[in-house]
Amino acid sequence: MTLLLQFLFSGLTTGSVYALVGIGFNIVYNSTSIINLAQGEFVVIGGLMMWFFLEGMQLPFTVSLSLTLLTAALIGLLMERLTIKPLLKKGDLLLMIMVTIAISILIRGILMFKFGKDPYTYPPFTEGEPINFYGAIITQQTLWVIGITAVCIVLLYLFFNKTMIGRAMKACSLDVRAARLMGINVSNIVMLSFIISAVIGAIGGIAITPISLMEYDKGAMLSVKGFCAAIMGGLGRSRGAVAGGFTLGILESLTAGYIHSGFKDAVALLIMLFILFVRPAGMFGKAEILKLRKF
Amino acid sequence: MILDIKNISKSFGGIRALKDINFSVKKGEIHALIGPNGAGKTTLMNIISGVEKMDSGDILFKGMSIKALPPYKRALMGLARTFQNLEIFGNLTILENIIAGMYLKNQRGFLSSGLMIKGINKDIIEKSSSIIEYINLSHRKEEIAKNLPVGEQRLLEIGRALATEPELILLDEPAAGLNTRETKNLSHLIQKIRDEKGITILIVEHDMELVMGISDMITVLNFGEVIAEGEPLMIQKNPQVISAYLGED
Amino acid sequence: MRKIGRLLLFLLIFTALIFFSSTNSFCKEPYNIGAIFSVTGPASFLGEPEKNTVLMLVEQINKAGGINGHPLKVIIEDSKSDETQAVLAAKKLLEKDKVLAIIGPSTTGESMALVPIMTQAQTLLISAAAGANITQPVKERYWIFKTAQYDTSAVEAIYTYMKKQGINKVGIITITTGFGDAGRKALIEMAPKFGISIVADERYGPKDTDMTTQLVKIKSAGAQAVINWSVGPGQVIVTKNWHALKMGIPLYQSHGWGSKKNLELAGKAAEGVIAPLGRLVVWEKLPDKHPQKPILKKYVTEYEARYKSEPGTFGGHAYDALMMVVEALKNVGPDKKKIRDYIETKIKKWPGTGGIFNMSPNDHCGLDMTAFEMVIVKNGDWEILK
Amino acid sequence: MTKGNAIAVLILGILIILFPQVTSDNYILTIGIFVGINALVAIGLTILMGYAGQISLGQAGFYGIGAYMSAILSMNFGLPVLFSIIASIIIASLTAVIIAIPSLRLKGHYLAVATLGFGEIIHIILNEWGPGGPSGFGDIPSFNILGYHLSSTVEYFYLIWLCIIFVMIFSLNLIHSMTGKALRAIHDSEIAAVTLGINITKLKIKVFVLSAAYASLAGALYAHYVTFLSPSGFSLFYSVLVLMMVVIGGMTNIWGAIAGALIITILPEVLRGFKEFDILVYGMILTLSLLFMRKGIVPLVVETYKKWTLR
Repeated sequence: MTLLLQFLFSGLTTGSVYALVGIGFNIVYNSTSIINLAQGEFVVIGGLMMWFFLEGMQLPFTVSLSLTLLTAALIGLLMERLTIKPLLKKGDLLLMIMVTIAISILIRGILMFKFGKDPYTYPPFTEGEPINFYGAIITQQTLWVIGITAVCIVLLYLFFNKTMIGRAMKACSLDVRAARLMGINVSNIVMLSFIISAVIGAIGGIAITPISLMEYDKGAMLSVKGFCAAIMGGLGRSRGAVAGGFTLGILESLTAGYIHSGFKDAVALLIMLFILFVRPAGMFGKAEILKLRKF
Repeated sequence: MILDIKNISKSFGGIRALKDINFSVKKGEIHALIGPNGAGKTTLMNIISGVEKMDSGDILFKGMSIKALPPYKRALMGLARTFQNLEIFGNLTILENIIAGMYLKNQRGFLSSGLMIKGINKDIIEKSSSIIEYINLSHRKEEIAKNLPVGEQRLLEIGRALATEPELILLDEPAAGLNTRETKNLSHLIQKIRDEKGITILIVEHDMELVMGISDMITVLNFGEVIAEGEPLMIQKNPQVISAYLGED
Repeated sequence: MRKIGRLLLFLLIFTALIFFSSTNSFCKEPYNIGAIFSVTGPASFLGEPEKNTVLMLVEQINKAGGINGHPLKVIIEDSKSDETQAVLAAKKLLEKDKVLAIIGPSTTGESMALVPIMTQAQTLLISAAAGANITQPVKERYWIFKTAQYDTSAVEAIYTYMKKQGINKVGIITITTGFGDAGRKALIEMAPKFGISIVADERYGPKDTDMTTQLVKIKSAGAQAVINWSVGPGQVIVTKNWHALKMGIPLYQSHGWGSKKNLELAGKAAEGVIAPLGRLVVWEKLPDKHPQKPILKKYVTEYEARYKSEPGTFGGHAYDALMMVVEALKNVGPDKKKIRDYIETKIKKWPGTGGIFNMSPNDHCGLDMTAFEMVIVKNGDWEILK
Repeated sequence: MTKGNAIAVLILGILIILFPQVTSDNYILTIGIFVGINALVAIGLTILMGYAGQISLGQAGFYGIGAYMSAILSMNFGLPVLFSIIASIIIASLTAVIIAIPSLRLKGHYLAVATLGFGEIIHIILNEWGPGGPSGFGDIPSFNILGYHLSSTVEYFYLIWLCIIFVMIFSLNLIHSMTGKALRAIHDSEIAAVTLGINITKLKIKVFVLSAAYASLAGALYAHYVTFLSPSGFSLFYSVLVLMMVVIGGMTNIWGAIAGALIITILPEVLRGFKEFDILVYGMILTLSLLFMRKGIVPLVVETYKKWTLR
């Protein structure tokens, strides 16, 4: 029982980051139908920039945090304006996906140039002893990661359902033409979606770095895992990505715990494939939604 | 009878799009399917060609049940169709579109294709060219299909259907987006196909002038049900049909 | 007519290729040595200090008048931690730069990929990687040497120390890369010889973020100690997880642990971690009469002054490899075969950064477990265990 | 095959024969060999993506199966290299059939992620069960036929480009045949294709298998050339690289595969001069070329040339 609990918490921690990356995928996907494979890079940007402001420049925590999020937002904005916007009119989705891969390589190059190849870390948000929860040992940072993920999910839910801009974004994801007719500036919505997804990725990076360290080339793996999470939950469904992310994290942890750690990635992939073949709309999605999507 | 529709029903998410549809198409006739928007005409076309599945009922083509067959096998049996929202092969030329249509009667294995044991021979090109002439698109032969105006794209779809050498063609709103002159040409072409090639035609169309002008038999659908069936003159006088078209609107 | 366009494209690219690849400088009779390191890619933590070390040494040697008056020229190629790239780099060095010998590559896989090429080209390779099969079987590795200590020696050092501590049951956790895999094999193979049983055998990927699950499994399997075999961020994450879980059993790391950076990153969590380390890391704590001390002092202080970072044991492997070649060149001149023979027969009791080398026709590495000291982390610093 | 393509193949052949005569530099020839190996994989993916409209992020898996199977069969079972290569192609093709049947029902992103999943599973299998595990294994016999060992780089260069000539002829024939028309029809409209009597499922599977066969041939040739294999070369990264070749070269033209392979393989070599910056410059070039040469190089060149002659 203690073992299981420990595995679950371990899974929740990794799952949190997958979920945040998965949500980022969905936000961009909903507004553009693009899979932004540079999504994982924002996690790295979050971790490394946070280190830069916090440890490198010795700024206070809140200042560092805001500056990091601002940087991520700016990079998301630049990425959309410089590369996605000019291509979006042409509507070649494959090309746009390739562009996001190229950009992820570019970002990696810039990060390596700036930070070198070493991993970085900074102290956990709160110092203190790990918590003993029915025999399972949980560090405070783990709780921070899970908590921050939960807060992000709630805030996003409120944003998309209670604010004007959020509703406009939602409308856009359902029917771009109708949204345009309603007077929504679709171009700005696309830009906003890139900014939000960048910020969410960065938040994940900021939270996880004290636990898992951060180095310039961690993004590719996170992109793949986050993508899997998004697919498992059904592309385009943010709550699905959350469930997908946590499921993926917990599955990996349970496989490592009960089967064999060498197979943890394989088992996660197999389950993802199974979901794809049996329910391509994701664990909770409806098949009809799929038909509305062009790609 | 070349086509028998038996008790076909279909619902989408709880809404019944088709309720217990029954009718038959006689060989060599031009049979029209009409009805107001949302009557379920295109759904029925999709079900007959096998692109969509039905909930219950049966389809007999040349006396055989085809309900379990995938669309490409129905095509093999001699069933061809066109699409309301144009499904031409946009990046291929007109000639290539027609050649693709001839694939059915000229299939080649992968290996023999790659080793060029049997390529696209003169015979195929000649046959395709004659089809293009038949649909009056010879002047456009080498053009990329997506650059054609809508009217010519509709003709191309008909030509492509002809290339499969079918016995029955389903035409799904072939006159949509055409001007009067083009519509007139279309009606001539449809009659020519029936008269010269002896191909049966099931046509879904909104243009009443066209329908009344060429059809031998008309079936009227409203809210997923057959409300009338008969020759054009009879249908024009049918009060139920008149109210369906004028009534609620 | 479109083929002319294609042809032009082909020609354009080929000429561009030829143009770019023929940028040789025209020194007066320099000795050309090749170096292939994983400067970028997953193994860049190895390649970076190796590259820096070589750059520094070349500058020093040439400032001091070169080798018997000949300037030394080392052409450094980045293998991007990829075997195909390593092969290409080796071909370039052999064919274009006509090098007398190659040092590197940084990883076992890349080194293995070069074995047939070097053998065919009859040119010396001194690898900076650890894998035993780089130099074994020696008969088939006539032209191949290496300066990194064997994994097996590190395992031997750990197991010997463990026996003294009365540890019989261990759980191992290894990274799924060539380094971790080689370590894992050595750990499993040598355990019976020491009467040690491996009760848990766990693994993790190079980019994994949390190893709690694996460690908990090791604990629950009844292990008396954990051995982690990896390089890179993985060893810090394991250390942090181990510390957070308060496992109550000691954590041993591989010889890849020897970097101050790891102590910084792991912070308090690293206290009590034990590892077999080359003397490079702990040179300050060596007795003055130790034959390696002067070399280590010079190398480490100069490196740190120049690059504002520590060379680590990996930089040392490149140091040893280059210095061996330089010594051979000094004594036998630019003759590939003679260079090889010199290294095989004349490198005896040769103090390097990695240990005291004793090359022989049966051993192309020349180091054993005495190259290591068992080191524990105390108060954020190393301390040699007796 | 059209006349233009026939002439292009002829020119390629002449270039291949002449190339080693012009440069005796083994380094450049070695690059040529790797360009060829990558081109083989890229040709398969071009047919799959550009002609049949199906995306795959799992080509590295087939590339890996080809390499590992051929190496294992020739090393451990003593099969002559030629047969081990053929056997490895058959094994990869069978695997492709098994993967294709469920995967090809999916579209777009879903197909991409499914093939990605399979590719990565193969990578994990190589990591866990492949000889030597993650460290890899060496001493694979080099290519030999009837007792004659190909030892020099020139011979290998010829061998690999000879394979490409054959593959190109086969592929060009295929795409200009009835089957090729059917494939392009599937690309433009699946629904129309199926109502024309084209069994799209079967055709898609066949093309998928063909692309796997090309990739496995490339893998086998790689294995017997480098004579050392480790799983790291067969990860998702390689699949993405091949995808990049196809897109940059231009996926609507099969020659694009060779152009793309040429550029992507040579680029890092050219960028060696940039040392640390190379990944930065590499990313920059990729991004810019995707932004400004959307259709890919070969179609762009062909179009520009056509426009130019029309004037």
